[in-house]
Amino acid sequence: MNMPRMLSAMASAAAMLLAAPASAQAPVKIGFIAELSGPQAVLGQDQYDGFMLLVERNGGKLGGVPVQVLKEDSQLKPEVAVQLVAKLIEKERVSIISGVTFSNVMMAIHKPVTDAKVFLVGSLAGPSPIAGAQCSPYQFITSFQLDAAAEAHGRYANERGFKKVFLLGANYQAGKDFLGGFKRTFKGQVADEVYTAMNAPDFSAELTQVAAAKPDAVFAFYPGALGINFVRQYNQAGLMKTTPLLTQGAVDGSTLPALKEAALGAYNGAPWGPDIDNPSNKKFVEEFERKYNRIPTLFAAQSYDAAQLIDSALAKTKGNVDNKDALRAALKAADFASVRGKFKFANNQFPIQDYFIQQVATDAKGRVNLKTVATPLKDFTDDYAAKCAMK
Amino acid sequence: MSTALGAALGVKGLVKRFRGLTATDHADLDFAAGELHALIGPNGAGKTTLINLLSGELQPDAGSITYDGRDITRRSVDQRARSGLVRSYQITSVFPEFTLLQNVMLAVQSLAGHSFSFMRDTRSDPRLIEPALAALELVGLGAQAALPVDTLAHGARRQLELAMVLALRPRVMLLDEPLAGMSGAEADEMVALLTRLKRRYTIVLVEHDMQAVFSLADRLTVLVAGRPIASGTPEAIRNDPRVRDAYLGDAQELM
Amino acid sequence: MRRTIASFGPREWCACALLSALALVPVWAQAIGEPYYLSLVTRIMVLALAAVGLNLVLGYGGMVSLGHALYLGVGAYAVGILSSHGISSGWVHLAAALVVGSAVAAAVGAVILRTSGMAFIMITLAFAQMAYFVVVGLKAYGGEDGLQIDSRSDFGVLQLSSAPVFYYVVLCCLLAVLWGLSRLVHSRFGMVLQGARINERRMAAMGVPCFRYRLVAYVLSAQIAVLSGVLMANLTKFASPSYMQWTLSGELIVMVVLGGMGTLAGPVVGAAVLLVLEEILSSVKLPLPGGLDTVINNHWLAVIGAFIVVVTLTMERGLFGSLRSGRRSA
Amino acid sequence: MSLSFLFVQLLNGVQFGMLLFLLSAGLTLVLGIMNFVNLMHGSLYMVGAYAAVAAFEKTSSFVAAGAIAVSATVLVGLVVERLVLRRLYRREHLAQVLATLGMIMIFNELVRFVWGASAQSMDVPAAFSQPILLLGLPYPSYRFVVIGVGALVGIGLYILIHRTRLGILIRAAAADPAMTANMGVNVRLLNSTVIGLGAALAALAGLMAAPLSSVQSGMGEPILIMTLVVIVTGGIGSVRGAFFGALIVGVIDTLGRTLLPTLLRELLDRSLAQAIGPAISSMLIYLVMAAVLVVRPQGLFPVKHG
Repeated sequence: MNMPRMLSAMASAAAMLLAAPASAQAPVKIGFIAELSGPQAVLGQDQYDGFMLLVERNGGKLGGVPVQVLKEDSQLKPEVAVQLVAKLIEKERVSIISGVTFSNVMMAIHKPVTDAKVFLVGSLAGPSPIAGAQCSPYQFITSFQLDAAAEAHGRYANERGFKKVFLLGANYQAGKDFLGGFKRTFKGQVADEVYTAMNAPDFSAELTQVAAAKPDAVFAFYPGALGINFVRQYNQAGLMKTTPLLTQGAVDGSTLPALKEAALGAYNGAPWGPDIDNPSNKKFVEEFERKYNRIPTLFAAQSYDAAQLIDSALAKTKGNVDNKDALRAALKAADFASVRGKFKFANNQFPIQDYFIQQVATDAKGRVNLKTVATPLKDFTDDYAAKCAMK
Repeated sequence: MSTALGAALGVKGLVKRFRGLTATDHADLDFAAGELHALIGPNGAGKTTLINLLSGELQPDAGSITYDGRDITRRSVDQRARSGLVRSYQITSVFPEFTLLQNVMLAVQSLAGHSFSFMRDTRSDPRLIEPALAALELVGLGAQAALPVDTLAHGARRQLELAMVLALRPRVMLLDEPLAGMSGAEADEMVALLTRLKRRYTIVLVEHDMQAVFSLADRLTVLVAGRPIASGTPEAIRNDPRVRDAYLGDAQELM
Repeated sequence: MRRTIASFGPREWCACALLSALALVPVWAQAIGEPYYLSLVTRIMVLALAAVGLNLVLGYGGMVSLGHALYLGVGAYAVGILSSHGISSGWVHLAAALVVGSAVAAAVGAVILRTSGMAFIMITLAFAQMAYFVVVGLKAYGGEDGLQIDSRSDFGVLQLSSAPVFYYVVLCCLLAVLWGLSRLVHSRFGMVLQGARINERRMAAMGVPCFRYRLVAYVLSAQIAVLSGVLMANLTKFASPSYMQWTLSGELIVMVVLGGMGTLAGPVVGAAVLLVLEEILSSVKLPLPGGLDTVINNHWLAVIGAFIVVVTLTMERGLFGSLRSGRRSA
Repeated sequence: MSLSFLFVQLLNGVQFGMLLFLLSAGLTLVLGIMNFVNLMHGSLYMVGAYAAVAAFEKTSSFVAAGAIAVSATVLVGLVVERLVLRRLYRREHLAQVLATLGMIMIFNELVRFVWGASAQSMDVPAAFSQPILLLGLPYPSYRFVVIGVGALVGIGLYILIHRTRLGILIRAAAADPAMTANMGVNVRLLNSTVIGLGAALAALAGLMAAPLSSVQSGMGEPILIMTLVVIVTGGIGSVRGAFFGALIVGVIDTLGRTLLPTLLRELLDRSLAQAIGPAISSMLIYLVMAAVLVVRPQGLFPVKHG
């Protein structure tokens, strides 16, 4: 490839950038930011599939008006995410941005998006700062604040009468928040509290500590790949049989396909499960499995709800996105049939919802799946809502 | 910066071993100020090792080196070079990506003490260019100053090598086979040049071209297995039986 | 041969075209009503600045640092931490960043410059990783989640909050650094630095202690990276540990080598090509048949990878370096 | 903290070290003999792991999976060598870094394209699925397999390098590549062999790691960094260095992770210890490497040159 050709290639590329339509009034533009490349792509893909399930069912419409969903890959790089947000807002002139996978990306884009009076309908990341002091009227989070799930675990541990629990977590903010949440509600004694480095491939050292401590149960926060490694090695160490494993992120729809039988018996906390019994959820799970032939994950469900939320709001405003107050009121009303059954927004515009404890078991179809075993938190509002100035 | 004038150099009981083999074996030598002193000896006699010890690129296992009356045994290469004890290399060692002028300018620059000048363009700095050109003229490369080194013939590179040494205003020059791989004509030029330079510097010369050595040297020292076996005027060395023995078959080469 | 005749070859034309294009971006973005391109090009220039800094040690000094993101991070967190304590003055931010950055660079450099080759690459990486873990541990400043910055540094009359102003500030920084470098390369210091790369043994034989010159060069290039970090924090109004990740150090190396190391504008070209390509492949719907466009949109990293491989194999001196220069590099 | 606990932790360290050794041994030869910075070694490890998973699903035999994975990865390695790497041997290190970095990106996306984004995994061979009781602590028996394989490879490489003709060549080349080339050795063949050997070892590492950790795109990079740490710590080009380097890094990392936080908790107050403990322990191996390099820039077991 010689230089002139190189240059001409660049030129045409630049031309292509220009070619992108600057103004298209007709459809409502929705930006969808998620991790779509690299190891984390599995999460982002789930979010996108869940969201698009509704959009495509309605023939590219939400609330009866055509929508154009612009998918962007944040690459787990905050600086890139900020760039993409700038593009979506300044270039594409979107009025709603949804998705957002990781909390560091959420923290980076939260201010620019809400400052621009663009609605941020997050369907996964829910870091504590934006649930509390930094909350914004333009944020609507359809997922949950991590601590809530942790507190559900704590309550459940009490219900089960565990006296001594060993805590493990990945060494970053979410990990610390999460173990903190557990300790708030758990009444028993904490055997030990261990934080492990991010992307630690091997947990043998920690698992030996667990075995030595002989706790009644283990509570661990390991998202994604970390979770897979942890649960496998937990099982191989023979601990799954002797010591109940309460986890967050480690055994959910995204990791079970990789874990399979290795995860049987482990517990997970979430505001949604595939077996929750309501018509909306039945429809969602069935359609999702038919369309993508895999079990929908929590992330897919929350994104599906995000789509439903936008759908309901646009229906109320007749597709008018320019009257921000009207649209905000419509979103705040959350007038849709959530896959979780009931769904309301708290003052910090995180959901008020039930939190379930699910155990990994083989379902009717003989697949390794999540089975709801308890509901330790009912109509629960996360603790950070109090710190949020909004009414 | 003392103006270039020879300084005395001497070694006492110098020893250097490489994995058992002794390259320099209790060498005692004196290089008088202003003399051209040649080191000869069969291959592997440890001539280059001695040069490396003198220049500081090797540290001796025992013994001492005195230069201009001071003990410099533990001085680093660059310290010795700054004090005027400068070497050239057997295998040409220059900066191929630069022009001849730049090569020599780099040498001139290192005389100026430090080079922490960040903005002034060296390409228009007479304080660098003039001495550099002078050195190039001296070795007869003035015309090629602007050419990049990699366009240069081998002989010319050897001359450049010498120009860089001269540009450092040395008091003692350690020349490691300056004639190596030169054509007859080139060699003659170089010999003529060295003859011109004699007296103005102390020169320690390692060279295989015996004709050149015997025509140039004020004194010779014969190294065998790292030990100086004889030292004296060309005449004395010629007639020294030990030297004949040492050189055996090479006897003819001596004549 | 006192002065070299500055005749123009493809290389010079390309450089000038690039610079004048950069100068016109805001006007053009205004004209077509696409302020977004302004922030895109701003980001390109900020990273290009860091790459130019790296080029000083990498291209001219021959020191392969796989840890320059460290200094980007120092710059970013200087802004982040100070603003989080209510200190908004840009001059304070800049001063603090440069002081801390230089101190760190001097200390680190004093250690790492004792090694060379592979060991040098790894030890630079090691220090960057350590710094990364330190920042991730800073719970008070957001830890892994990073640190929001309320408003851009306050430089008095220079209203960084205005995108075009910020753009031109970044552009001026880039041009200033490039100009400085163009002087430095031919200065005595520059000659010694390059001499040390080409033939360290001979430099020593001529009485030049290479270590201290390398150290100064390392600190200088770190300061440039720090500056770029300060700008990055202002651009994104965010300071994140990911600015310190080894992957970013790697990307900087890619930019330098891709564009052509040891050439003035090479890193800028490298950064521009890499980031524009990334932008196009990852999100622009290319007119391709058979769903190939979506495949590329999803797997654009592979295309970039292939591009890097091809350029490395076919252009020994990088995109910009391969252009014939009109000037005898004297 | 009981002695048995310490012993088991030590064992964990050794086990982790062995995994690192499998990767380092191959790469250190490539670095030392061919003076070639092959960053895509981690990608070969990933390819090996994916191949193992796929083969295990078909054959459900660990050994068969291993054989297939190794041969498949060696094939991939040789093809890449033929198409790309070979053109880089004469280039400076940076070109090699750049090109192999590009290859990493290609391979990461390739596996994502073929196997999808979600992580894969395979089960521990049935025979080793049950933990055994070790000094009163349950210990996964599979980890003994890892240690065993690592030890075997170590011995095998020792014999290969010190008892065979190829070994003589390898040692010669490691000490002085240019010289060996002049001695009329078929360097091109030697290079392919070394790359192939490296690929085989990487695949073996991938196989052993597959049951322990999630097999997914990008799994090669973190471990690659650790591998490089091992290599420079041990001394580039020295298999002995790779072996001891791997053990040192493995043990230090493991003990650091378990003992350091506990230790800090004794010294500092709990919350502070929890804040800095993990940070320091994740830094530990880098600190060690930096320290080693400052004292001995050639690493702990430098290859004798000349």
